Amino acid sequence: MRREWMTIIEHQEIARQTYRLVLKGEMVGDVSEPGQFVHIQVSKEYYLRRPVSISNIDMENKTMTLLYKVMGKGTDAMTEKKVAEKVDVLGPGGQGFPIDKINTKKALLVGGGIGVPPLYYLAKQLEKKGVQVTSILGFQSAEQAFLTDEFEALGDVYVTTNDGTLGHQGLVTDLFPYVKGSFDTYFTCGPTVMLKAVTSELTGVPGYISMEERMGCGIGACFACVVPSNDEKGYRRICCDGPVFDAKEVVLS
Amino acid sequence: MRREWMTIIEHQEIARQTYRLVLKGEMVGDVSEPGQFVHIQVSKEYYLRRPVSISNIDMENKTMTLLYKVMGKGTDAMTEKKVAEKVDVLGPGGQGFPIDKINTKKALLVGGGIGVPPLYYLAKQLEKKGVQVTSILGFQSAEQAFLTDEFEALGDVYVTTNDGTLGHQGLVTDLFPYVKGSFDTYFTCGPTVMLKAVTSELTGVPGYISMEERMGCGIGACFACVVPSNDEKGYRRICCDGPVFDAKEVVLS
Amino acid sequence: MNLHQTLPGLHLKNPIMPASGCFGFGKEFAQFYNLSDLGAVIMKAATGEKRFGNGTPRVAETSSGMLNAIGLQNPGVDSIIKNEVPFLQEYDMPIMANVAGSTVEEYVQVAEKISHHVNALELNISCPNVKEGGVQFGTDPLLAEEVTRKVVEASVVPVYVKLSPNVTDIVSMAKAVQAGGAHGLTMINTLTGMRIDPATRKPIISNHTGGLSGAAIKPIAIRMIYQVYREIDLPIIGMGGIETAEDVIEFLLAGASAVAIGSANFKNPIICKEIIDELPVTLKKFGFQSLKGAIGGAHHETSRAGVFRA
Amino acid sequence: MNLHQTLPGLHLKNPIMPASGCFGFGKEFAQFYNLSDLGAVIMKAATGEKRFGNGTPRVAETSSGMLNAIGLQNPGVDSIIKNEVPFLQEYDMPIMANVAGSTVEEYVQVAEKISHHVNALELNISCPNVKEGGVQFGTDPLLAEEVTRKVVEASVVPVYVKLSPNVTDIVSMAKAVQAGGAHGLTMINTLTGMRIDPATRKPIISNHTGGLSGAAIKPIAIRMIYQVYREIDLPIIGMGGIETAEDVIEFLLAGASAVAIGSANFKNPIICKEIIDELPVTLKKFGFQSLKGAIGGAHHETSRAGVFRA
Ligand SMILES: Cc1cc2nc3c(=O)[nH]c(=O)nc-3n(C[C@H](O)[C@H](O)[C@H](O)COP(=O)(O)OP(=O)(O)OC[C@H]3O[C@@H](n4cnc5c(N)ncnc54)[C@H](O)[C@@H]3O)c2cc1C
Ligand SMILES: Cc1cc2nc3c(=O)[nH]c(=O)nc-3n(C[C@H](O)[C@H](O)[C@H](O)COP(=O)(O)OP(=O)(O)OC[C@H]3O[C@@H](n4cnc5c(N)ncnc54)[C@H](O)[C@@H]3O)c2cc1C
Ligand SMILES: Cc1cc2nc3c(=O)[nH]c(=O)nc-3n(C[C@H](O)[C@H](O)[C@H](O)COP(=O)(O)O)c2cc1C
Ligand SMILES: Cc1cc2nc3c(=O)[nH]c(=O)nc-3n(C[C@H](O)[C@H](O)[C@H](O)COP(=O)(O)O)c2cc1C
Ligand code: FES
Ligand code: FES
Repeated sequence: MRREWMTIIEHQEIARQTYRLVLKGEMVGDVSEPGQFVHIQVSKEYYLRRPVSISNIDMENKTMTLLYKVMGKGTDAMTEKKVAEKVDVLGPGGQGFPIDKINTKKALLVGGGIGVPPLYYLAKQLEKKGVQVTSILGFQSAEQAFLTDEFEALGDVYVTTNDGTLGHQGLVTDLFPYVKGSFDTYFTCGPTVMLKAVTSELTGVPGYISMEERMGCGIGACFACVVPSNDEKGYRRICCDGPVFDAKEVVLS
Repeated sequence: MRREWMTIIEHQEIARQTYRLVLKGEMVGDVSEPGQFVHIQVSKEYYLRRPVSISNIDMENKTMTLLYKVMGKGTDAMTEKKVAEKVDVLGPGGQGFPIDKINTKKALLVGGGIGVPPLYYLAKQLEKKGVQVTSILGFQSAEQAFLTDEFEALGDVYVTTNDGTLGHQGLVTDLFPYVKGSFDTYFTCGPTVMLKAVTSELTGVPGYISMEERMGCGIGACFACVVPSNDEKGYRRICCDGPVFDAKEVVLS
Repeated sequence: MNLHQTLPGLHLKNPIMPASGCFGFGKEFAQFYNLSDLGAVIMKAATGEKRFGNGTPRVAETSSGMLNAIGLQNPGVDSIIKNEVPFLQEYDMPIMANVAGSTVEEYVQVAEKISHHVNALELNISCPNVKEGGVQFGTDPLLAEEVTRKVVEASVVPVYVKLSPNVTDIVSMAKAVQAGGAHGLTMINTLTGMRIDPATRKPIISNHTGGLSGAAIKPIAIRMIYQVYREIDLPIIGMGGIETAEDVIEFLLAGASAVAIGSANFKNPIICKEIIDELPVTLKKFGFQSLKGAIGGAHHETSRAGVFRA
Repeated sequence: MNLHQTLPGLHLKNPIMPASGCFGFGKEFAQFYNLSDLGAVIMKAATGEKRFGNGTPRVAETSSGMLNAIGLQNPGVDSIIKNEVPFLQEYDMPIMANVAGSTVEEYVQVAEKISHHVNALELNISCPNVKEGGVQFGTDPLLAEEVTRKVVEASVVPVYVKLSPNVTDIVSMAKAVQAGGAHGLTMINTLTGMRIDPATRKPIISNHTGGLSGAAIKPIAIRMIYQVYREIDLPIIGMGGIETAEDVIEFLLAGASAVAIGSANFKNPIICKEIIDELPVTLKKFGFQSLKGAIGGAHHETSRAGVFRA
């Protein structure tokens, strides 16, 4: 992990209140797995860093793509950063989806809202390994949807929206009947309520979930970001033991 | 007085760690006297505003010129502002040199360091009124000197530096013998120790001094910026009763 | 949205007022907006005689805040009644007088005189910047109760006691002044702090210590108001670091019935007016039907509805 | 410049160390720089048994600071001795153990065990984030004196007591722990604060209140160290909002003999190392000939020379 002032190569709104930020720097070479994140200092005005998942990597050009949604003051201030400015980034952090350690032939990816970005780099890496990828992407509405075309290029894609303005109206789990049999492992990222729904419907299937929690250090030292675990140790730190966990490892609350 | 986001028209270093900042806005029309100041919010990172004297006014183009020296964190951060950016300015504040209320034919201006800027607009206004202007400008060294040419254009100028790299080596008061008889009123701005030296050497001559103190509100409400006065009231507020005072009005400590 | 709020002695058209010492006696701010737009005005502290206050520098900047040690400079209660109150009375909003002193007798004397000219008193037992009196009344429950009782007796209008945050147990201080007969609380005053200049090697503030205010102290104010609201049934006027309408809602949720804005007036002299204008919009944005629906809301975790108080 | 400093139990090559709870047990930071560069390390709190700590969220952002309510999560003293201390012992710097507990007995038990493996103890009687124990020892002088005395008796290394700023009178707390036999003081721990989210209408931190740290509290830390240095002859390790070498000098001038850096490690994991590198340059810039020349300098207004302590 390193702290680096990375250069903004691209920065634009790609959906309502959702931005693509492309950063260039040496840190890109350190990224080992899809699902890792970076910890961004927006400005001196915001005391804590903001964790954002890595959505794509271009090793050759040393760039990483982040997709973020404006959720509060820090992400709102981030939108004002301009191309060529530098940003204080700490990363890459945490354990991603362990695609090199597991044996999957057919993967189901389930993403909700701003949980979709890390699944994109995952989908790309899986496809590269010859894994068949099926994705279910859930958004609030059509104007908040993004990356659907990019996922299409990598496999079957099912889209749901809360209001029905794109794809199926309803929840990502509504579509599980349609994808039955098309996967041996699932990978999911999104709001905790979605993670709970997904894991409880897919018990029995090996699965990996990416979690969120408010962070202090982002490197494993402060114990701000813990989640209870199903073992004697009793906890995992999301920033360094996660954010990706085996679905059976942690207790969702 | 108003609060306005003024636009930076020009911003450059004119002497060592000393910058000229030209701001455009409606506030310019409110300036009534030389010696008034503006109160600048450098950024959200700095809680208090910074008082800076108005060094020149261009009523036609609605611009005001400020000259400031980097003295700490706020003025240092100010140097990073770029042309076309906007700055949060409160002003114009305070009472300036009361040139319309007094009768002077020959004026002596004594400025020390970053006390020189407000005297420039004063010199211009005096000259316009047909007053003969003699100036003594003191700096630490040649590389920290500024505005000397501009003062030359308005009358006799004597320069002193602490290290003798420009003009006379020594203090502004060293030059008083040379200007004897060439003034009926004096106007001075600079560090308190200089103000004390000047006023105590020129007792008997009508004089006006411009003072500095740390400010809270900058508009007269908080009583942060008081100076003891020689009357029953017992004090003056520098931000609104001053910064310019009759030399006999206040007690320098 | 109806922002009206009625507290002892105060009919507020909205819950926003400038905090004592940060607004002088209003004149300077009257050039920026119509003071009648304010919920109320809290005047700068009044003492029995005129006071010059502390030496300068009296303020210092800190991260997200400032220190001040003005030292209660004011022209004295008689002069305030004669020269300052009439100006404020021309506007259509209630006036609170901030009452200070070095002895119980002085507090009583000031309260007696000025209470005839204002709508409520704010009893300042929490100024950390004067040698005698002031803060020790605000850190010792017995003294606090006594001075409150005497001032309540002397005053013809309701008395709000301004609590100091420089205490181990804010609830016991609030209980003490309640026992003394306080009609309400204002909280918090500043936290005692210091800055030292590495260049001069001395405290920046001439008085050495000063009171810390501004956004830096907001979490402490919120915590104290939350604690006091749970235990004591008195209306609270909250303050400490308010800069936005969202901040106001945070104070309301913690249990404040109205709020005061202090140092933020120095950053932006129009801040009170701006927040008054934004408050209905921001309340609506967060789903509140009324001002009162927000008050104490953080204490009722299972329901989305706030409780009413005062 | 010689940055060496000797304090009870601690031979510091420089006066900079990470503060307890902000550096874990060092492992995470070892990837950024060589821990041997540090003056010392203060470990995360140890309790008698393993503790899971509070629910999440455990942190919240504030203006120039943060709230935390970790709740002393730790693997328990035995596990720390077995699994964490050996890693730190591989580096060339003294180790302080932060000792916490819910009862005097637990404090004593932890101190007894861990003092055999470290250079000094930091007795944490000031954690505001646990229900039992912790902060009440740090706000009541009699309890503070008692637990200090028992821990000093039980420990084979010097004991520094960590003071809570949530008190009316910091000097009397310092006197109490001095009477209990403390060898030094560390100050300050966090101030109890709260943030409420207008969207959820609840306190952001699951524990409701949390400890406020960061630049926001620096003026309070400086004030308290300044007050304690005048009255009590014990070395002080200062902390609270340090982010730069200039901040360190401010703490030294107030009376700290060394300093600890807490939450700033989260903004910049290399901060301790950077400040160690900058400190000699910054001391020189402000005309100090030595580290010790700065300590307590603000108390000697007429002379430019500091006094030596420890
Ligand atoms: C491992 C991880 C990966 C993430 N990846 C992405 C991503 O790719 N794209 C994206 O848009 N968002 C992502 N998030 C969520 C993102 O971190 C928050 O939306 C963001 O921190 C909100 O900051 P703010 O300043 O807008 O909100 P504020 O409410 O102003 O933030 C205040 C504080 O709360 C923290 N906070 C608020 N919401 C969250 C949250 N959901 N998770 C963690 N901390 C939070 C902030 O970091 C900050 O410290 C991720 C979170 C985690 C933990
Ligand atoms: C009426 C008036 C007019 C001034 N005009 C000019 C000018 O034209 N050009 C110029 O370069 N400087 C001028 N100054 C001084 C200028 O305000 C300070 O140099 C500046 O505020 C320092 O800010 P800083 O952030 O660099 O220092 P910091 O030390 O970081 O400032 C910390 C705090 O102290 C205050 N402060 C520090 N020094 C002074 C000072 N000398 N006077 C008042 N407040 C101070 C700052 O405003 C700030 O609130 C003037 C001051 C006053 C009172
Ligand atoms: C410059 C200044 C002067 C103050 N004077 C007084 C005063 O005279 N009486 C008083 O009760 N409080 C006084 N206060 C405290 C404020 O009224 C308020 O309680 C405190 O500043 C916290 O609010 P804020 O963070 O919004 O400033 C003063 C504060 C400042 C900054
Ligand atoms: C996340 C976090 C955890 C902390 N844990 C402890 C602890 O276990 N024991 C302790 O004595 N202090 C603890 N503290 C307090 C710090 O050691 C320090 O006293 C305080 O944060 C002030 O310093 P700072 O402003 O540099 O952070 C903790 C602080 C933070 C922010
Ligand atoms: S954020 Fe500090 S341990 Fe995870
Ligand atoms: S700065 Fe507030 S009265 Fe002058």
